[in-house]
Amino acid sequence: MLSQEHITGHAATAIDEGGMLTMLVPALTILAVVLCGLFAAMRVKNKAPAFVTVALLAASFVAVLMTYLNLGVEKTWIAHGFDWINFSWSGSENRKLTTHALIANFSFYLDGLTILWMLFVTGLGTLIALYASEYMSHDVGAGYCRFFAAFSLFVFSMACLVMADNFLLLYLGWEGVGLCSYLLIGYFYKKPSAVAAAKKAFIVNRIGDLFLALGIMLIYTHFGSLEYTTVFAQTETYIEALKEGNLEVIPATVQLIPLLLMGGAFGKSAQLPLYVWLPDAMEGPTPVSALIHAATMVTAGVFLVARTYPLFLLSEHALPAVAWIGALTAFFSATIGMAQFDIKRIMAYSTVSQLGYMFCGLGVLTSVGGAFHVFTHAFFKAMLFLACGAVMHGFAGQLDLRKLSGVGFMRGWKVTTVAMLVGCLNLAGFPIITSGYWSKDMILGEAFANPHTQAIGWILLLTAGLTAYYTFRVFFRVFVGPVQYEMGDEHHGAHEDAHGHGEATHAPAHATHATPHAPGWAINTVLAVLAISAFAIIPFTYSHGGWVHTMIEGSTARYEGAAAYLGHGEHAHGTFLGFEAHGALMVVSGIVGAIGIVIAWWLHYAGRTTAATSRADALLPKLGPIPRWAQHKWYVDEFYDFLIVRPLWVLSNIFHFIDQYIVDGIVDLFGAAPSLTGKAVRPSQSGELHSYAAWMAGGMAVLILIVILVAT
Amino acid sequence: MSDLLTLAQSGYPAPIAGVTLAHYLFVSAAMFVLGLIGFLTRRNLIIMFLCTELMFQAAGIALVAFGRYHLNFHGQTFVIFILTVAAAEAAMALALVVLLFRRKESLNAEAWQDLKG
Amino acid sequence: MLLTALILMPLLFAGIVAFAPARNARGMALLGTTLALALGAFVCSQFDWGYADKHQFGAAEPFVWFPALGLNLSLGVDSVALMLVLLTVLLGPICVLCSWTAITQRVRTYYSWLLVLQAAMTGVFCARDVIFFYICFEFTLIPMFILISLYGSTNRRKAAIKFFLFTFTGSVIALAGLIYVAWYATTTSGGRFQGWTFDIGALESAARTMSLRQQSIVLLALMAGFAVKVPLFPVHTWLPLAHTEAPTAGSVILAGVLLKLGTYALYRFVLPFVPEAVVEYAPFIGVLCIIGILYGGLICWVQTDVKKLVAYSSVAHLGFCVLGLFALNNTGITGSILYMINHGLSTGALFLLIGMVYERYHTRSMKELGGLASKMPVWATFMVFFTMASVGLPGLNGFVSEFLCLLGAFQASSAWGSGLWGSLGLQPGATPGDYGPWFAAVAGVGMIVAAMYLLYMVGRMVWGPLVEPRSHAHHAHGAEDPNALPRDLTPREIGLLIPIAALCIGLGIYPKPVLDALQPPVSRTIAHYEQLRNSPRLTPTAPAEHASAQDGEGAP
Amino acid sequence: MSGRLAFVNPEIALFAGTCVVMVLGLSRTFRTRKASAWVAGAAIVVAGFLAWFSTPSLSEAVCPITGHLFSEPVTASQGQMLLPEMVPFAKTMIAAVGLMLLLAMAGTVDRADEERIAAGRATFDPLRSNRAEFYAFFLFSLTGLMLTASADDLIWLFLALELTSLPTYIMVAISTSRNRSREAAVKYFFLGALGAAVFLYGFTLIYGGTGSTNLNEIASSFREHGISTLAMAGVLMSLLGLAFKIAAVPMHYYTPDVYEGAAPQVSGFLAFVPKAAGFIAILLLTAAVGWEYAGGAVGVNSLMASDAPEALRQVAGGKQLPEVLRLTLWVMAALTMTVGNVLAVLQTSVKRILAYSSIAHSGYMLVGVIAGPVGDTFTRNGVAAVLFYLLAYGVTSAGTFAVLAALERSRDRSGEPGEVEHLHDIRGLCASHPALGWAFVICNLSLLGLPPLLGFFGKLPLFTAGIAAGEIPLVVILGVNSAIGAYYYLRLAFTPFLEKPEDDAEPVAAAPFRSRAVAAVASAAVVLALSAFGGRAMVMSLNAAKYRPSPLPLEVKHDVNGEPAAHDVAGVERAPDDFHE
Repeated sequence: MLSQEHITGHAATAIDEGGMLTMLVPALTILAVVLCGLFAAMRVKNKAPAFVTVALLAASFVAVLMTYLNLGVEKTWIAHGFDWINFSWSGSENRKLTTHALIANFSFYLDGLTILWMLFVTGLGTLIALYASEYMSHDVGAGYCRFFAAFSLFVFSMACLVMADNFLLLYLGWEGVGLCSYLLIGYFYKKPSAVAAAKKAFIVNRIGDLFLALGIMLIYTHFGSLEYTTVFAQTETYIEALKEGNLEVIPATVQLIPLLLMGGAFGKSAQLPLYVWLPDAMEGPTPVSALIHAATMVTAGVFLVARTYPLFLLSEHALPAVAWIGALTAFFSATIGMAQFDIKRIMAYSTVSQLGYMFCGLGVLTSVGGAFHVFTHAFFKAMLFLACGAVMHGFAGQLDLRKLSGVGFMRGWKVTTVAMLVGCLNLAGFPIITSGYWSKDMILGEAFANPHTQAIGWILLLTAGLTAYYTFRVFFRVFVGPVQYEMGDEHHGAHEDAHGHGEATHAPAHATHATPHAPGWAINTVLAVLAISAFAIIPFTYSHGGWVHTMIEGSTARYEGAAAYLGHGEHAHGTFLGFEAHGALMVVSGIVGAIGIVIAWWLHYAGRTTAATSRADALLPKLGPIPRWAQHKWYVDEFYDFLIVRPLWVLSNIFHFIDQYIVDGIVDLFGAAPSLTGKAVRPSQSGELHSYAAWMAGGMAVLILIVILVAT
Repeated sequence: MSDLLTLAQSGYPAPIAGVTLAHYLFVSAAMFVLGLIGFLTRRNLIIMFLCTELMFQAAGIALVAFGRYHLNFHGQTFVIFILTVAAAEAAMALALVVLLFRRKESLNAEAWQDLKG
Repeated sequence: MLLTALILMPLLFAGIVAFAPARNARGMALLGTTLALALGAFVCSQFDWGYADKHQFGAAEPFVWFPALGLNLSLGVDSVALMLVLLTVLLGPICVLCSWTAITQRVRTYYSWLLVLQAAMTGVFCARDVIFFYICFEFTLIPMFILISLYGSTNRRKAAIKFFLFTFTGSVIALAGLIYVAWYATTTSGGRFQGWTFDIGALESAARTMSLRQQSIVLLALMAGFAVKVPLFPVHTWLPLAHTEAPTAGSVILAGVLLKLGTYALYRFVLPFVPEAVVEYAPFIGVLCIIGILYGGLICWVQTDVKKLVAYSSVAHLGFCVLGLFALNNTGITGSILYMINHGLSTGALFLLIGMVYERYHTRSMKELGGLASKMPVWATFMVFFTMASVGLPGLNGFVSEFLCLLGAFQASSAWGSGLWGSLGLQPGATPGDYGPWFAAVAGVGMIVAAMYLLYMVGRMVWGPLVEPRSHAHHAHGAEDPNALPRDLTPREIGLLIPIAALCIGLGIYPKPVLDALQPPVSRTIAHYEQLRNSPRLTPTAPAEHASAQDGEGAP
Repeated sequence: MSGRLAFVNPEIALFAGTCVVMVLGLSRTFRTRKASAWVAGAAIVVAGFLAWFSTPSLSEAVCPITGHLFSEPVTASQGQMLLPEMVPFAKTMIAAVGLMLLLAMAGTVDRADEERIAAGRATFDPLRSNRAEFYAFFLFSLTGLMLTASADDLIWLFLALELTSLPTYIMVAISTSRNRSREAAVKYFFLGALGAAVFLYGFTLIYGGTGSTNLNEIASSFREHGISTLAMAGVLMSLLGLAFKIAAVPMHYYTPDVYEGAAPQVSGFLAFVPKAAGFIAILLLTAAVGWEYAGGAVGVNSLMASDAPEALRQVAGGKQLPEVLRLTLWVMAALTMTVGNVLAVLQTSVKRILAYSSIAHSGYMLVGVIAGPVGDTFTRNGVAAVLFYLLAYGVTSAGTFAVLAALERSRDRSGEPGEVEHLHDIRGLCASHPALGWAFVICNLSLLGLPPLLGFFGKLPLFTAGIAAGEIPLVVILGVNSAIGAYYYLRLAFTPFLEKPEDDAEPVAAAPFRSRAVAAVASAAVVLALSAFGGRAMVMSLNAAKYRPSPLPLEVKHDVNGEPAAHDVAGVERAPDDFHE
């Protein structure tokens, strides 16, 4: 598929002034953070933070775009910012002087993959910031600044993550986005559930981060460097050796690296078994869910795998593991998504599910498919979230699909509804006219095209049907049907009190939102732009990735060809029930999607008269406890709680007890030993002359006895 | 112990046949131990003091015997001083006992055990 | 001269504060510490970074205190000591400022002892003589004892006594170990030293010729003293108590500098003096560190007293620090030294923040406090910031050191290059040692635990619905107390947090100058170990030749 | 003969002073009576001066301090030759500490009488006055102590020890008019007599085993003929008897009761004078035996592995007391410091704490005795460590007890002013009596051994000498005991500073004798001064500890360079900064 040169020739790297333009991205975003901080300090009570943020993010987008246009994607460029963790020392090994260094600079590594990611991160970031300027307007004041500061910081971190030229800077971005995610999930900090969700997100991510950190350490230990260029240059030699059939030439350490990196990727991208934080993360404001927890941050894991693709190729288990976990996650979370009532949570599970697709794409050796799906998903999932957010915003936090119906027929909700429909079609993979269809199909086809991953293909196909069902379940319940609604019981903005009297503001806030209010210009604009672009990107990406393909063929995809030599599977020899896989799947996946939509129509739209009930309700009892289990997320949270959190809590208490009474007790015992000994000796000081004399005589006798016994 | 045996066998000169240094030392040791036992068992302050005198004089006997054995006068000289010191101590002891008796009308050593612990 | 001035300056001001009118005490103390800070900055500017492993500023002829004892007042700092001195002088004014309104009783006593404490701590880092080091090391106990037992909270006497006796007992045994080394140096020097010497450099070269058994005994003795101070796992229990009871400035100094005396002593004495024993026992010490990291961390998680939580977190954090130190490679030791500074900054700042809340609410219980973000947004911002620094968030200072410590432990394994860890490939990042990936992985779990307890703390204190102590709320709604502090932080409080925050960011995103400056001394320490590995000790049958061979290159 | 008398010049001065004091104290005029104290002080100063400048050195025919050359050659019969340089140092130290103790003694026995006379309720009755005797006894005891230091014969040693002790029995008895003092005296006297009988018998056996009472001759007998069992038993008994003087286990029982019963200034006297006498006597005896014996079963350097470098083993091996004595002293030292400390921890009475702690300090010093004067440096010379520690402890404990003496509570029924008893009584002392309070704090921190105070520099050579002698376990025990000691010393040191007096507490007033406070403050000042500039004292104690293992034959040769005699064993060389350099 790719020419030999692509595989063997290590892409040239160069340092160029043009690349320095990308340094504007972290600079501008940090500037935005600082400005928002200043606004907070100055107690600015208008929308200035939002507009500053939007402007600076737009500028970042332009900077990335300019870089792309200037440099192209044929070569890899290094843009050096400044030395971060960078030191060297000399030592001696076997009497030879050696020099070592640990270099992790604040430098950017620019190639197609990087720029692709940066384009949609900054682009979507700008749009969603614009959306948020209206969405968050009820919080104008301190909270507003906080929101946009964290938002900008997120883009900064994401830029570091994506553009890093070494693993440590990637790790900086990695944890940085985790921090922003924490801050933004916990934005409504008075809500205990939000605080808990934020904490959960951070901690679960940290588990993944630990694996990533260990992977990075292993990389450094093995390769002696953290910089991509050095590491990849060495992997080239391994790949060369592999192509000559020397499978045993790859050390076990190297084979372990991708497994560890995978741990990090699964944490950040919410895959089994670390996906549990993402649904809870919906406690955050919706723009956050859209940008961070749907479009960008959660794809960091995918990015990581794509970035370190050559390393993954070196282990025969790594990519299959990625594919299998992705497939299982996709299916598993789709089943949960089918049974939820909270529309944002449904979208969250669908994100988890779609991320599974992306990993599958990478796992079945179509990194183009993976990246393509990331790209399309970013647009339509952001759009779906933003549409849901508009609903939530308008209905005072109402998210229960049983309490909303026919929103699309209400005044002012047209744009939202259309956007929602476009998003749903994309997610469901409606054939031909949606970009989601093309990207998902690419993964499906590739899965079937490989005879070893047929099972994965079937799982994904089934999941595609489920996806179509639950997506349109939301659409049919909420946006069409009879007009009925029930307002939410909260106004999240009320938590941020501009006056400093937190207790007093609930009631009036509730009163002002007794009726729904339709989204304003900013929300509508953003939704419209996204809806259009969801279609607009089709020509760029149509069939086998198109533009996306050209973007990453120089970086990640060029290794796919090498995979053929690695025993990862005979490329393109698998079939779908005897038909050519890609061609057949174009048809089949379209049909499966359509079936899902039809079932959703039948169960949730046809003949529905109220918001709360539908035909599906009648069906539920026949399925036994399964819907209830699915609705309770298969009790995974409870399982984790029971298996990990509680034992740990008990253990901590035991430790605390041990520390107080045993460790400290022993210490205190040592401390008490003198006085205890003293108490034992004290009776000899009876105050009586004769007893003293007797003790003295006896003591002398004993002493002499000891001396005679020991010394002679 | 071999030294003692040697000493005992080579006692020179023997004023009384068969009485060697060892005999003197035995007497001396016995006196010392008797004095110690008396000190530990008696409660009367004066008797206790006399017991310490007994121990002093036990040393005196041994010194004289050793002096005779070594054929020099260090031992005898020492004894003179011991006697003097013993006299001084006796004077002090009596004064002290009188002082104590005035306070408690008793010579029992057990009357004085307020300080302890 | 500069270093002498750096030690004498606080002492001088301690005298002034003790006899000046009480109302001027805090001002004079601030002046003294600020001058010391300025002097510290000047020392820093005069330091020749090109020779960072040389001990600089020492007088050519050190003042001989007790010639009969071989005791000199010799001073000198290499870059490691200088960094810690800078940390000390930086925390000086901060401690004075954070006590500004909190201390109202016996003000002169408080500030003068605070200044004495600073002088003693500076002395520890500047000392080039073992006994002088020990004198300063021990003398820090007295001011701290007084600060805790006069200005602490309810259980202060017990805490102060425990603190004193615990560390005193350990360090007396450490003294015995150091004297043993000095004695050894004399007996094997062939009369080169007139009398005895306690010069660290001279002892360093002599001590390394000790037999493994002797080294082990010395290691045991030194660890008895310094592990208590650090504190390592089984001997840490004085720390939570002392921290909880100490006044804010006391906690800041305790966490910021006093604990570093232990790690610094490990770096200064244990590593260079007894390399063979260190190599022998490093796995054991590593295990203790890891137990400390996990055990301490989990205990934090179930605390209700926020100060105790942070105190236990120090146990966990210093576990990382010592783990890195005993990884015995450049990354590990560099990380460890950086950790000393970083922990001093971030944990010190956390104690400051807790102290500020305590000053307002007079409670540290997380049951009575919650959701303070809505009442004290500025405080909350700083709290979250320093928590993140403490968690080890990249971009802030904690990360660099924590990662380097873990990386050091990860690299340090003799298993690299054989067996599972890749017999085929070259592993340029591996160093010899006994730790390896498993140590790093298990210790790394501490990163997760750290996130658990610190976010638990932030979740209780900063986020969530507002909870205030009942008595306080009642009081606040009642009569207006004109002396009451404003609700959120005052400019003074913000002012003393900002430098720390700036340093946290600075060391987080541009640690390079510090890292570079640390390399010469660290490499010098490592060189002992490389030498040891390249030329293992001659057989015990010929120790005399070996000793004399070593003698040639001994003494400064 | 004048050369011989030169050894006892200080004692002669003291004795002359004593005679004058005894007479002056009987005077009917108050001023004359009062002058007795001044005369006593002058006698001590003169004695110290004489000790400092005129005591001949025995290894050189020169005074070690001034370098003055004595006309008459000093011969063997004129003094003990084992630790010849100890004499001037010890006597000077005795005079210095004695002067401080004297200051604290003001008004001890005659206060009530003088008050009555001043109030006109009584007239002076020489028969009833104790004043003269008290000061005389004080001087007698010091004389005995100085004589102990210059003893070269067992008889002399015995007499000197008795002269030291006997006056102290009386001083305890009359120090207050309370029953407690009487009780203290009776215990002290009777148990003291028992102890004296024991070491007397020990001396007898030594004489029996060697045929001489002269220490030099005993020493050479030991070296020529070995130590017979008889003699060894004698040395052992002597050490046990002398353990009473230094209050070492198992002869320590009297200590707390006597210290508590006596007036504090007298307790301070007891903490130094008998202890110094005991240690000097022990050093003389152990020096006669010598430290040149090979290690036994428990052995020097039991921790020292066979893989130690050769040079180290050479240095470490074969320098210790005979195993019997070493073990005795080892066990005694370990038990003494432990028992003293653990019992002190339990006490609440200030005087009792100090009493027990004084037991512990004896245990510390025994480490130095065990280590012995083997090394040529202060850090390795155990005898020098003991001597310096005696100085440090003497000054510091004098200061501590002087503070107690300078304070009083309200009078009890008998009209006697109450003493500072309980720890409560010294609460807030730093606020109410700053000078006394801080003196107390400083002295106690020094006793704790807190660097950089004098006590630390006293303990440090014990550590170093102990380690150099291979007594590592004992040094660790010493270290642990210092830590135990820290517990009660912290209480003592910080109760005056940190604690506030209870509201209903009876206030503590300063006693109406300024000299007691002067003694306290002066002691604290000396502690501080020695902490900073004690180097000279260390060198002097090192010179004083110069040990000549084989004193006979006794021709003291001097070559033109003034180099020491040829038979100095290796390792017992001159201190680095001896005056010859």
